[in-house]
Amino acid sequence: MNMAFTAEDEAFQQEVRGFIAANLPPALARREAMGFHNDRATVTAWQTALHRRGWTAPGWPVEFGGTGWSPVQRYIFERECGLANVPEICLIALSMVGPVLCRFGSPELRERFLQPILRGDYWFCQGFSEPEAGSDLASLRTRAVRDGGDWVINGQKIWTTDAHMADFMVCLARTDTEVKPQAGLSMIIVPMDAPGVTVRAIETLDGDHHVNEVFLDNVRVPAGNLIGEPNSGWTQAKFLLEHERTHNAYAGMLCRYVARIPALIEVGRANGLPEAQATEYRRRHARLAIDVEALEWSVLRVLAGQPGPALGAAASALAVRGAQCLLRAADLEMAILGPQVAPAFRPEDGVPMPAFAPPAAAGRTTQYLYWWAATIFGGSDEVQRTIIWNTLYR
Amino acid sequence: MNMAFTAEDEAFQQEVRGFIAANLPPALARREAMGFHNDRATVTAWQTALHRRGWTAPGWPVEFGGTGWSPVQRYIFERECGLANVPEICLIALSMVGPVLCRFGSPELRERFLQPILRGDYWFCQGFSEPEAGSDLASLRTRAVRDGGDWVINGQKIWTTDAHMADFMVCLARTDTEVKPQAGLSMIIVPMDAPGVTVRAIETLDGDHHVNEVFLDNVRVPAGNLIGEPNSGWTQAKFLLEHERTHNAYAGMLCRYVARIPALIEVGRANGLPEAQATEYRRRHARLAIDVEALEWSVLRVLAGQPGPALGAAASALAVRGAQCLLRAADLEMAILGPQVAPAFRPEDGVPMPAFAPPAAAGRTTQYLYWWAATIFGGSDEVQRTIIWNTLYR
Amino acid sequence: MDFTLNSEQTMLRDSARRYLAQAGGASWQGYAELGWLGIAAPEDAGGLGGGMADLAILAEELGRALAPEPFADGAVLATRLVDRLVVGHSREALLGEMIAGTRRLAAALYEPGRRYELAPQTTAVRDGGGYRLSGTKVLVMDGAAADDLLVTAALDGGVALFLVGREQAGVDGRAYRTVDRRDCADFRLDVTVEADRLLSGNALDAVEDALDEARLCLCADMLGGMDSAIEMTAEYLKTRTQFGQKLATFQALQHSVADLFIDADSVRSSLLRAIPAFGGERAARRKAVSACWVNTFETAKRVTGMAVHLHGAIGFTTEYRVGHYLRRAIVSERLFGDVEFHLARYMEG
Amino acid sequence: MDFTLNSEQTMLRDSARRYLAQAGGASWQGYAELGWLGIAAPEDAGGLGGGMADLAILAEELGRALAPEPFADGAVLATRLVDRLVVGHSREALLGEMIAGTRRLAAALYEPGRRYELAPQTTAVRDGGGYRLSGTKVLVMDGAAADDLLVTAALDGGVALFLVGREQAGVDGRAYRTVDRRDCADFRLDVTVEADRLLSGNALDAVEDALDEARLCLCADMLGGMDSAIEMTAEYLKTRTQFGQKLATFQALQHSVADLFIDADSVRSSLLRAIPAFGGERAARRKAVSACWVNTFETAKRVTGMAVHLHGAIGFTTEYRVGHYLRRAIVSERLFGDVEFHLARYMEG
Repeated sequence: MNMAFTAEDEAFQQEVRGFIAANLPPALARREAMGFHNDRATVTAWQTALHRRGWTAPGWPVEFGGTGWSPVQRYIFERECGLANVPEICLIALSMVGPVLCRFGSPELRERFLQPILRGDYWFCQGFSEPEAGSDLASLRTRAVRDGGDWVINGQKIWTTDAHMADFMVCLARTDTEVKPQAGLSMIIVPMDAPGVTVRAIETLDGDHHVNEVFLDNVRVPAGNLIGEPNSGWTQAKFLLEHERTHNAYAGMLCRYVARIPALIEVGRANGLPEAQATEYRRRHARLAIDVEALEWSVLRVLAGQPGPALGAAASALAVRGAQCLLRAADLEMAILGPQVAPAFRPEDGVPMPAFAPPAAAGRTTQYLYWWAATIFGGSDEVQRTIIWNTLYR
Repeated sequence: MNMAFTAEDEAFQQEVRGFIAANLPPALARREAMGFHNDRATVTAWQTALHRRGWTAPGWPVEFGGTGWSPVQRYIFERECGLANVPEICLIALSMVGPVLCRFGSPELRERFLQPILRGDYWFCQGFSEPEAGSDLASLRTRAVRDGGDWVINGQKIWTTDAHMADFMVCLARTDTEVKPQAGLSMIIVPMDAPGVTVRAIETLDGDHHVNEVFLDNVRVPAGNLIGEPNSGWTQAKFLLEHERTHNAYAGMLCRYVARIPALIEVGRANGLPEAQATEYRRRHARLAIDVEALEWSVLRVLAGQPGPALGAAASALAVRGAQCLLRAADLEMAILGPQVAPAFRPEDGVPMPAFAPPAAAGRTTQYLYWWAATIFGGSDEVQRTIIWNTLYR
Repeated sequence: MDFTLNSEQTMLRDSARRYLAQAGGASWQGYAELGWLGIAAPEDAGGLGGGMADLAILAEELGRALAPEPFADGAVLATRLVDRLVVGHSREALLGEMIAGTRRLAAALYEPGRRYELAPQTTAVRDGGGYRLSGTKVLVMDGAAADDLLVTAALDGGVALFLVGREQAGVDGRAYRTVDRRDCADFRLDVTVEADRLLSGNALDAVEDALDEARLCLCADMLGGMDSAIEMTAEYLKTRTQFGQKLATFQALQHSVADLFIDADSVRSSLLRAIPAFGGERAARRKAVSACWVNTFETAKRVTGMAVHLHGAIGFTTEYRVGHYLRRAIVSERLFGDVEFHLARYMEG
Repeated sequence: MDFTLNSEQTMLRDSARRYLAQAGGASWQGYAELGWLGIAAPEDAGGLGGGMADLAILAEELGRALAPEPFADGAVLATRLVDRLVVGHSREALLGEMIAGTRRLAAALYEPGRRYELAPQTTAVRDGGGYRLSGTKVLVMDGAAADDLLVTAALDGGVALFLVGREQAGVDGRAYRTVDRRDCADFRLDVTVEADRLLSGNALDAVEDALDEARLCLCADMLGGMDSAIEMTAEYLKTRTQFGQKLATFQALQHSVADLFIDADSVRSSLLRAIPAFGGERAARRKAVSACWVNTFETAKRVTGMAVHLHGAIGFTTEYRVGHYLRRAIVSERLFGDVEFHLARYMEG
């Protein structure tokens, strides 16, 4: 056992920190710190810098443009990005579609998509969920029927993150209805500007636009857009969902919260927070910090593949605890700022900022609301608990 | 709506308080305050005083010796008993068997048992649970077979509270095996000194002796000991279990905790508890007090039969919250006293008291351990949640 | 002790529930027509003279219906302040207009950087025959729609309450919305008012008393919201299929819903315990209100959040109703003192 | 970073688990024969020179097995104190006897009414060629079975550590048992010791360092206990039938068990995070140990308590094993500082 960071790890941490400081546009970091999600245009400069450095895709094999980092280095990178308010760049393209193409895609598909994804030219959305199939992919109804050299796709997707700014959807569709439900699925790349694709925005509780409904009405795509063999979509989808098994722990984001809350308590003190309450909030912060440190080490254990309880169970535990910690952190921030978090802050949509709220107040409430969604991302807490029971105890 | 105590209620409260002050032996109260359960001999003086005053059986119909109190008066009595460290007298005889006999018993059974129960001459234990049937009474295996003028009983009971000091068991036994499981049960009074009755003590985590195994080996009792009609035991058992539906909220006990914790914090302060920790414990005490006040009002609502959510669901909610509050209260007391609660205190069994522990420390840990059992008494929390779902939402 | 609604209360509850179920939110004028603006006003001024129980019954229904108009602030807090502090013949006229919905008043109590402190930094100084008020007021619910503001200001070492026209020169308002889309405003005040606009030179107790009534209304509002969110959740689980089964057949989900009931039922008890405290002495009432606030808002966030969670993705959309209860909970908690504020107040009492 | 046990560690874990599964608790002499009393002792004195990881691996197995002998206190705390503070030729002899199990030492650090304060009120004054010690020590784990006590006392403004024979005149012991039936004692001291019994005049840092190792051993002990309690619970649910179904088929119970795993897994991470801190600077180590303590003991009570609960009535009996983990948890939490003590220490760091 050697569970400490090595000197090389620490040098790498300094390198990452220096790179971010030199390349991350301050306006982008400010907006990210408030918790407002960044759209595609605003993150381009950052993705370009990352791509120049070769750091866009830590999860890809080196030969396709991956970084070749050790698990610890990958974690250090995530943590530093969290601490420095680095916004996410297209997660679905880089962390899901890319690895699937590297593993299952034809040379043509790789040739056509991987470099543009790395550069940030192609954004993807993920067409899995449907109105009648949330966590339960076996019930998908979207059909793709072969017609000459094309697939013709009909169906409806929902909760499609970033569909309104994506170039392509990786669409899970039923290509064989004669076999058992899991066996007849395929993954097909659909250009979002193809005729028959309609995107409808869904507003979420945080007042923002992240997710969409996508209607596919006789959408015709070339046969070569199907990834790998027909009817192997189930395997690919499982690979994709498991590829970033520690993502749902939100460790980087949690480190950000833990790091900034002490200063926020001082902001609160300057705005009338009584000392006795500040003491209570410092206590809650310490308790949160302890749990987040444990969570970080859990992430490292999963990344390092520590033997012991099955990895799948540990990853599920991470997802549940990550969401709990996020809600505690965001709730604590709201509590510290008190009445100052009641206003709806949307600096860009014309609602004026209230006179009395410090800049730190913007986005605190909406981010709290958003984290309730973390309790279902990537499988609800209930699904995770069932996985744990089935893996370890059944 | 009139949800305040009336002047009459307040006068009654004073009356109860005065009665307890005048009649409760101080040694008994001290022992009860420590959380050590009192055995039969030690509570006799108190029961005699209660009986003299006519207050032994608040839950019985007046014509059989009940008090005729309003629901609020019954609650006031429970609360004052809790606050004044009044020990429980035989709950099973007074709160369960008595009401069942009043409702279902023959004139002969009433004549024979009710007065001795009121006087404290007859203690009962409840022979329901069996090794293969805990919450699930339909699976009971103990058989009673008619043989001339007797019932002959064979079987095994477990978790039988106070069997070692009871005069009688109210035994649920199968008298008909041809019908569906619930329909073939009867309730039969079994003298504990009958040949074939064997009691084996079970030690519980608090180090005390509350519960027993009881073996029934060809135990012969007269046919008249069967309560009501043969094979009506299921109805009687349900009546009995529901009769004291607010008992599992432990409101009186919780009021006791809330009332005494501030002084315990001062004991802690005198024994090295840092002020910052004391502040945190005061905060926890306040939070507990708020929940206990709510619980008290919930008890009053159930006792008064307030329309609204079905009473059964509200009673189940009470049982769950009562156990949660007890554990919080007892945990808080342990935290306040810190290292002083580590020793096993059994003043009577020869283990000397440690030099350093204040008298208030005795029993704090064992009582905490005991309250974990409150999470299963009268149906586990899980059973209660299922009742709530089925009652209100299914 | 009797927890049964009397016949007027039953009628109030049923008619409100029926009306709100049809009308959705209802407008201020709608409130006036239904008599709800007069419920907190005394009978001698044409009101209904409702007690705390009546206010809570209506507030619970408004919460259930997610009614956007400010009942606790507008119809209770402002009305009670006017009732208690305005003297002379203008009192009945003012209350009459408020009850009719033709004149709206908003209480401007809080100031920047002071959280829930009621001792104002806004000052009032004598100026000719009147007073000059200077200061900033924030988080004035419904401030932009109000005709007049009830403004606290420091005067001669006491806390004075003034009635200030919102459109008067020197009243500089800035309207915005809260996270749950209620209307709100901040005000810079540098304004001279006539002498008769001073309602009281020593208004602090009256403000605290009226606030406590408004606070309990917000607790009742949340209780209605929680009950509705739980019912919606149970219904949703019965309609939604996953993995070939109705969600409602999963025991873990059943138990989660049962836990929400257990929590919300405790809030109902806190509320029913606080209502009779309004008939008793002030210290006990404050304690009971703060206890109710702490229990309500700690619970409300968890219950409404879990209701959202149990709905899955659809719960997070603004098109669907359940998430609005969560938004309302986290904003309401901050309107008249938050959980820690009230826990401290409870412990002082 | 590598979380894999090396081959010695794997052997240590497997052999300990196997031995304890057969032998149940094992005696102090058994510990000695297995080499466990030497694991914390340096190699130059005949010990194994084990690091924090090795100690934790063994402690976890002892916790799993509910071993009653005081490993964290006796084999770790006392050994480390002697290793660090005893100088000269007596050091090796003393350590040798401790490793062999022929001489047992118990640390007497705490005093009545002082909770976890390490600055002693027990005094040492020079008395002829030696020292006179006066004071009271409490909660001395294994005190009655020890040959010698390691006693802290105030001397010349510093914290001195003395080696005091338990049977010496003037050492008045009172043995008792803790709630989880471990042996414990209090001591009134009014005793003169020879000069060479003063091990250090400035022992506070050494005591804190050794305590931190013992603390982490107790955390590991609890982790082993939690893991075992969870496994027992899952197994029990699979065997027990209620309402015509195996308990293990009830989803609510499955999810409860999963929650216990989630909680205990977090404790494992806290432990694995604290172990390498023993290679770094003192302040960071203290923080990491206190973090682990807080997480461990808040979690242990809930996890072992829920394991008892999920067993139903049988879980509450002393005949059955699972409840003993709960008893051990609530006693262990109080041996070297409780949750609030360590949370405060974490926040100071």
